[in-house]
Amino acid sequence: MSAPLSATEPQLSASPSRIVNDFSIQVATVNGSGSQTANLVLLRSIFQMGVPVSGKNLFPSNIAGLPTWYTIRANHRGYIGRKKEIDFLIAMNAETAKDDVMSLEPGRAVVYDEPLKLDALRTDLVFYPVPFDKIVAEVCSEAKLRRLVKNMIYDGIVAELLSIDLAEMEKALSRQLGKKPKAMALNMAALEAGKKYAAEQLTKRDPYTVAHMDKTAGQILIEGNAAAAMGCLFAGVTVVAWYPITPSSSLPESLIGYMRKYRIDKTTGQATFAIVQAEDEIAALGMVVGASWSGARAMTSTSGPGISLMAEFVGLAYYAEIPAVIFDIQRVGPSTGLPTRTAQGDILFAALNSHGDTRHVLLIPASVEECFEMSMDAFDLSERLQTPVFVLSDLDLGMNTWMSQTFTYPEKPLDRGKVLDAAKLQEFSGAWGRYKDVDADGIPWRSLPGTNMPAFFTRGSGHNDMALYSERPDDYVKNLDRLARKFETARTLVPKPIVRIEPDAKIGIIAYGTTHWAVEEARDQLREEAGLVTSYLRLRAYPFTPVVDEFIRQYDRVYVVEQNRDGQMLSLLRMDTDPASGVRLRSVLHYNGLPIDAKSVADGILAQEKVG
Amino acid sequence: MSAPLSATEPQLSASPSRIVNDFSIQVATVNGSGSQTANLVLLRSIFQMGVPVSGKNLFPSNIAGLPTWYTIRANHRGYIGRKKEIDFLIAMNAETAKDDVMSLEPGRAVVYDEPLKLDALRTDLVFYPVPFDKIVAEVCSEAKLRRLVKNMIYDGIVAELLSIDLAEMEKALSRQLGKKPKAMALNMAALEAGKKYAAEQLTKRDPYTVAHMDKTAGQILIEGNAAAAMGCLFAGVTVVAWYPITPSSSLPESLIGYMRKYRIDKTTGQATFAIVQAEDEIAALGMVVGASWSGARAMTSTSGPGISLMAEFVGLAYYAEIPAVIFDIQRVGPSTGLPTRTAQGDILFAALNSHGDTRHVLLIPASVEECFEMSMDAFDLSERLQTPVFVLSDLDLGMNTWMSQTFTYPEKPLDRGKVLDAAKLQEFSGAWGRYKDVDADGIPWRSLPGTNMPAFFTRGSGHNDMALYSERPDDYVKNLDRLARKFETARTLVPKPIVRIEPDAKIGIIAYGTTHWAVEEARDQLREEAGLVTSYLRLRAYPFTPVVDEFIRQYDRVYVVEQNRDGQMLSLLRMDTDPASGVRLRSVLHYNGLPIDAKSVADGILAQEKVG
Amino acid sequence: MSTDAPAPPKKTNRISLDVSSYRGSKTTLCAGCGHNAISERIVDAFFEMGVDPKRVIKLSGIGCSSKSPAYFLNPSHGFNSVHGRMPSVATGALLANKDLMAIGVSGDGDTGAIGIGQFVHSMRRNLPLIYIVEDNGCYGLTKGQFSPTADLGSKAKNGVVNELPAMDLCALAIELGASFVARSFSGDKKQLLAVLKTAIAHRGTSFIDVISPCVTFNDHDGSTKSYAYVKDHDEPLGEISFIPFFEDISVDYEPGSTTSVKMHDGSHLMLRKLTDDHNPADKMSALRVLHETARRGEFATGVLYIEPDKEDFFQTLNLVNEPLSSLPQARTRPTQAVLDELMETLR
Amino acid sequence: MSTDAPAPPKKTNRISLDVSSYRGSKTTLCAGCGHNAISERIVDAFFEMGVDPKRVIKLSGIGCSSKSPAYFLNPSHGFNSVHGRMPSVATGALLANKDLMAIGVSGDGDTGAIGIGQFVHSMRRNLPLIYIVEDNGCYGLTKGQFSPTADLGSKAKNGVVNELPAMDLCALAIELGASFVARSFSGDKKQLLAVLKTAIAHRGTSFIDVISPCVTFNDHDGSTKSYAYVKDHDEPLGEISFIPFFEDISVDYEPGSTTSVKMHDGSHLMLRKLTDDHNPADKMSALRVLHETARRGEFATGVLYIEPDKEDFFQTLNLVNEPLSSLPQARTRPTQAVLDELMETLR
Ligand SMILES: Cc1ncc(C[n+]2csc(CCOP(=O)(O)OP(=O)(O)O)c2C)c(N)n1
Ligand SMILES: Cc1ncc(C[n+]2csc(CCOP(=O)(O)OP(=O)(O)O)c2C)c(N)n1
Ligand code: SF4
Ligand code: SF4
Ligand SMILES: [Mg+2]
Ligand SMILES: [Mg+2]
Repeated sequence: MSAPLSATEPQLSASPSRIVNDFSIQVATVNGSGSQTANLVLLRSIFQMGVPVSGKNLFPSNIAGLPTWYTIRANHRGYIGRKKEIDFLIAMNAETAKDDVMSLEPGRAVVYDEPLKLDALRTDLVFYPVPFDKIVAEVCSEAKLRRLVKNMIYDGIVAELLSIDLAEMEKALSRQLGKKPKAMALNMAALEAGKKYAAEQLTKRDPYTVAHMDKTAGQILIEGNAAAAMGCLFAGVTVVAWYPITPSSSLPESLIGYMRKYRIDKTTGQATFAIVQAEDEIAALGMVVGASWSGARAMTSTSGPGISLMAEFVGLAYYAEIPAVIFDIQRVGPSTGLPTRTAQGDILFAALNSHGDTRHVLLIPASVEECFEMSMDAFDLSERLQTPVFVLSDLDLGMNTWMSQTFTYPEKPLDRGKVLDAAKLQEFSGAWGRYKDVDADGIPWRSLPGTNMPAFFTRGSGHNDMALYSERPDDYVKNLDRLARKFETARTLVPKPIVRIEPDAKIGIIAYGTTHWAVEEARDQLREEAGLVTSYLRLRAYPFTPVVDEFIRQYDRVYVVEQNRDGQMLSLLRMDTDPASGVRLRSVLHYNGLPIDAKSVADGILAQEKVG
Repeated sequence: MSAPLSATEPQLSASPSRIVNDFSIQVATVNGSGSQTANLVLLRSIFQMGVPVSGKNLFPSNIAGLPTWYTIRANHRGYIGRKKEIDFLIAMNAETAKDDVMSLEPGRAVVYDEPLKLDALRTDLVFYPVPFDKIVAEVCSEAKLRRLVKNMIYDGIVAELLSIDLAEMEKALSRQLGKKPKAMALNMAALEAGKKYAAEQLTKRDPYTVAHMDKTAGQILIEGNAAAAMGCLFAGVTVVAWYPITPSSSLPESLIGYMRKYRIDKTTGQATFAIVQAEDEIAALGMVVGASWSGARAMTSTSGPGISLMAEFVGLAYYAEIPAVIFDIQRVGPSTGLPTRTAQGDILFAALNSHGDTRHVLLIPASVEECFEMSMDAFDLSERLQTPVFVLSDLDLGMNTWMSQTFTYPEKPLDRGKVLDAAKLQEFSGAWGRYKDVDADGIPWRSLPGTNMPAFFTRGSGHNDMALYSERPDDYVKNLDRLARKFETARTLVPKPIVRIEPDAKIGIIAYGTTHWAVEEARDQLREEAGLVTSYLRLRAYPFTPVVDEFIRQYDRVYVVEQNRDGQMLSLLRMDTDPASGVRLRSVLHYNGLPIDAKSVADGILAQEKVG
Repeated sequence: MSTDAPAPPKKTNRISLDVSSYRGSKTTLCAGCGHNAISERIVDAFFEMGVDPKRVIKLSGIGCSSKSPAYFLNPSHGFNSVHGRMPSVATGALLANKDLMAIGVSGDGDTGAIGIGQFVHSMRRNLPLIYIVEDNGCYGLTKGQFSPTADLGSKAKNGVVNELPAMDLCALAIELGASFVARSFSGDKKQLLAVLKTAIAHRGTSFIDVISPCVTFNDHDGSTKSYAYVKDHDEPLGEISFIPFFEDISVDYEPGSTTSVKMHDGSHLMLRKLTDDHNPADKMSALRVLHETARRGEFATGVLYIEPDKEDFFQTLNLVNEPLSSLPQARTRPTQAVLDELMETLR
Repeated sequence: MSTDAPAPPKKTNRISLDVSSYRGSKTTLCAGCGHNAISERIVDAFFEMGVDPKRVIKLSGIGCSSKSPAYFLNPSHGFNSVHGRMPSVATGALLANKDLMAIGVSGDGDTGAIGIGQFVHSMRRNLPLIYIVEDNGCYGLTKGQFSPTADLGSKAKNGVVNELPAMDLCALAIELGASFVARSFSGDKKQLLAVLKTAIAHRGTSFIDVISPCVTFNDHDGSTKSYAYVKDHDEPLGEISFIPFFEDISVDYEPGSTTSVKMHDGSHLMLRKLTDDHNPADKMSALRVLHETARRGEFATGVLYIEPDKEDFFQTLNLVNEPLSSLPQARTRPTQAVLDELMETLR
């Protein structure tokens, strides 16, 4: 999980004139121009050379023609969070080229489309003009294909300038194009033409290069949404109801792909699952609630706006005690906000979702691996606790490409929770009641329709523990107290935080989700550049477990780092942890819609440490 | 506002054998039986005798035939909160009669329908059997009217037993039946028959009596929803969109009555308002948002389930900065919970409503007078701040009958907020921008369609301060920071808390809304019965003003008393007030769906004071 | 309209249960409420059809009508969900277990107002759901406000006149593709019973709008949903008789005046026409009848449209035969090999 | 289908504005998107009708289509609201200021899926709103999933086949009481322009479903919403010409083949029929045409139904003549005397 702190090869980045495997490449283009293939080939080829990478796509909320930036970070220490500075710019978009160039730090490199004449803008950068149209015309006769092929040319240029093996690019390319010989040939030609042009016309004047390493052996590249979909596949999900929304759509859509491939009964050709594109998010969650109520493993996936619309059903499911797995791939608010920008802004709304007294279980993956694992946890917890469980991912994790060790096959069987069967009914010897707390954990036993078990009538909170209609004050209180007890049980079942205690740490850091990557890197920066040693607790779930209190108590100042404006997790901590420690908690916030970066974290902490 | 602490007439309640003007009467019946008239007549007649009263209806979630309890409290000290114990029971409902009788404290009185033979149940109560059917048959020839008229008979009985002037009852009755001489005559006959029967057949053996006082001179009796509707009328509301829901419906329905009477243009007979019963709560708030956007004073009214459904629009209105007045007449959660039970359970959900970073202004009336005033405040604040404002009332306040001094006519004119006009446009000298913070209070100037002012395009958060579409990180941050600044401005504009500092107080109490009445009474109980002096801060709005912090700092233990399970306001205080004081805050909670009573508050505090 | 009582039910039905296994809890609705009569017909229909109550699920939204599932079929699981959302909950419940038989009860507010979106989309899916709207033209539980099915000009108890056109849920259901659409009246025992039995026999979505007067808030003069008004303006499309598959009585009838519809389960629906111009197999003719009777202020009751063999949503989704809810882990969690294969593609 | 270009617009219109006052910001939609063509026609229609853009409000939900209000009428206030909720926002905006002219742009997903409830209820109210659905049979902005107007059997780019029946928004609008209902095609400049002008002249709700191909996700073979397919299957109901009230040209026409509809503002709509069996004043005939053409896999385009003099919602509510938004405090806050009177009743 955490970035390997050991084995940083100093010799590599030693000479100032050469910066090896530690830089970021940004491709500035417009969406719909087909640059995605070229960008993935670039990402993969570096990855295949054993160098840790990450790829982040910053795209607009439209379909084609607006500025898009794809950023690849290569880092020999394994940092895969966002890096603020761009080291190597590939400026393909006339509209943004000027701003893109002006925002670079001195000494950085720029590959650009010759006619843009960007070299006139600054003298402190390394410029590589490339006549893309001329080169593409030579390799591609079909005019209408040129727009696409053009992109492979910059891959060729970069291969030469950063000394990336063409063989690796070819390998990566064939993964994309698979068995399309014609397309392969055309693109390879473009790659080679680009490399050739660079070799003959450009003289390397920037310090950046890629060198073989062994840091990615056996690792994979995947987006969080695909990883979560895989988790659902292996969780044995049977009913999926969803409504399209960015950045969630690719989760159910990946899942559809996996299910069609692996969940069709070999003999009959029939599906062991039902996936429905509902008319909206209210209906989607309604279907999930209905399906869970009659015994399916059911889920939905959405983003903030969907969570807002689902609030009423979430409250019903909490009180009627019905499982429901809800993925929230967070984006910034509100509905006509920036659907293609990332945030951790739904923490409080999800934890307290719906009117009346409610508290919900949240699982918060930080990595693609956790997207896979927590998807399975979510179903087990939701059925065990008979309550909705939110998986709070975000756009950065869900839609961007992350490096990870391979996922491990779940050894523990599915936990379908307390479902009444003949044997259990025996034990009750006639005294079964839907909402009786027989195990003193707040979790009652439920019966499923169509199983010949005793039936009951499902309502919100207006029932006694036999599930009979009741408006009696004492029944209502009993009900609410048991639900509170059940939440205490949840506290013992949710994934524990990951804690890194440094003996000589003066301060603590708390973070969660994708913020983790920036924090990991920032902790190294703080130690190495400011001599500030930090301990670190990464939250993975709500409700909080006791170790959180213990951690906070150990430090005078605990910085809660998160990607929202209001310090939402800090608020939740103030609400739910020892009030005596409330004073220790401080916020470091990042909420401009871009993934948080290490420098912002380090600076945010140092600024407050200075003033003490 | 607060109950008069002075001038308690000791001589009145001196003799143990006589308890004057300090008891509760409960009428146990079934809904749909038409007892409402009789109950209001009983309430009013005591009120007219100058004795402080309150009337609370505990009704089921159906239309007819289920148990209903109407409780009238008379209290010479002016306590109008709920009293836990019932002193004088009128048992008309065979179904609940046994439980009703068994739950009484010894020495209490029971009037009952003779055939029920309740006197067999206990020996430590005073029983008054009454042959209702026999009596009613004599006064009412029409069989089908008897069910109704029967109710007036118990009024007559009670008039005699508690020495309530029949003249006052007649006066009260004529208010109800107005100019229906036939009905008047019939009901008066029933009243007299009841009184006559009691005089001749029953011997007074209980201590309770009503005696003339002067505590209600010039006061009124009204439900909170009617008072709020009046507030909206005088706030000059022009567009109302609503969807029926208990306990909110009577607010818009009262408003319809007032508007039809007072807001029809005398000359043309045309309406200066539009009231639309929408297809659901989403549409209702959508209409309000659209109407406010084009310059109307617009509102909706709902309860918890509606708030859940409105969440998406609430977030849009927050970010797009559109006024919207939303009444939430709180009931217990969830949607199929107990719609006819009261709670203060939507505090956190309303304050943090919608996905993404949001914070909303809450106004929390404790009295019918505040329902009236805060309705006007809500529109002024919402238009001034260009943001949604929630008025959080509850079922107890909204649907029950409360005593109050008469409402005072608003002297300050409507505040329509920062709306661009020709003159203001001049000042901008061409540089107006929809989201520019020219006044450094976070509040921009808006232009209205159809006013010949410059137009702009309204979106969520994806805009710069000229309201042009922008996905730039810096524009987004600028926007969010200004919204946060605007919330700080709100802090200076919302109604301040009411603070009662007692010099020798050891502890503080914080409460809000209807909980106030129980707290007022409980403070007297604590002082008089336990010698525990308390200071008291009543919150009236969110965001919190600095005095809240000051108050909390003064006491080691501050009890936050509220009507929900999770201590929602305490959580909000932990989030938003000085974390150093977090430890001082403790909860006293009441969440069984009934209005909170003084004894529960006092006991809750004493229990914790004992353990220290 | 037809008022002759249904044939007295036998002591026990074909699965040897007596009628008590089909009853529910005591109603808490007003005495005389149309909804209660509908609950009684539902009890009769399920009893007479010999449906195993353990196979049935009862769902509803919120309203007086939506309370009624508690008043029939006690041995069945029931779900009183949220306002206007019965269709989505029923959809999910059926997808999880295709062996279940679902009856959903809603109201004209629950379906016509807040729930119209879910109504529209459930009609398109043709899931085996008996969707009943207990239609009283008002919001009973919230004390009588007009609902979207209230007729233009109909008067409320307080004298206020409804100013919006009524929405015809049956016309919409037909337009949207429901495979069985009928309208009936809570007061017409015989017709309602036959319609309900047809719905039980039908594969796919049955939409039934049952006019069901609200005696407390909408039964006065000036209301077009009062018992009196509906009795006077009920226009039955024909005599309906239903012959279940397990009673293979061969009835002979004059082809001209009577149409026989073979249901998917082998039952037969016999329609003796009173009006010639209506063909229940033709959407346009059903819509025409609805428009014309509506123009005359009448309610056309009976079977409006039926398409017995339309593919249902389970077929569309090509589900396995077993309920998804009962599939063992072995069939829902792929093997280690699958994970390895997937990982390979990502290396 | 008719393809002759519209008459070249004059330099300035009757309120002496030139066309630039009707243009919007540069589109960010895909080159060739049908929605862009519709925006252009909207610009033409408002320019040629000489509508004051300051009186117009532009509203939308969310989607590519819902982005388009930014691409016409820059001088008008615009509101890009939330997904599927344009109708309620437009309703509120109009209630606040009845002098405004509202054009709402939605998509087939925005209206047919999440927004179907608000669509249904807005059709019933007949508020003066021009409600345009830019109908491409898919969710463009979320990358091409099927929408509820996708035809049964239509193929997605990835080969997946749509398995649910298409919903016909025009048929629903007619059924629900919309007073002007038309269908057009983004590629038919002349027809679309005439339809839009009619909508501008119409008092009450105009519902216009404009087939508007998505070149990026739904323009391939197998799609029934591709340019090619729509061109081949467009069945114009007739030649439409619109004569605005301010151009009192007396056109003579053969009564038989041409119907002239007098609009509420005095304009005239001339319909030269191609098919005899359609009468735009008769709902049933409009529904029949829709059902028949749909069965043939064709799109009937043109004016489907029109009822020029139906009471609008402002009349229903009997609103004062001034915009509610501009009423002074003196007319919205009752006097002290009123409060005293109210208090008196409560003493
Ligand atoms: C979200 C939400 N809004 C409003 C309500 C209040 N409510 C309960 S029932 C009802 C209408 C019921 O009318 P209908 O469906 O016709 O049923 P009926 O009582 O007439 O049988 C309403 C508005 C609610 N429960 N939930
Ligand atoms: C509540 C909510 N759910 C989902 C979305 C995501 N979303 C944006 S546009 C859209 C569909 C757009 O389809 P359509 O209305 O047909 O417009 P088109 O892009 O095809 O023109 C969806 C599902 C959203 N913005 N809000
Ligand atoms: S209020 Fe009307 S609908 Fe509700 S139970 Fe009574 S009669 Fe039936
Ligand atoms: S994706 Fe389709 S609908 Fe959206 S802009 Fe492009 S072509 Fe138009
Ligand atoms: Mg109803
Ligand atoms: Mg579309």
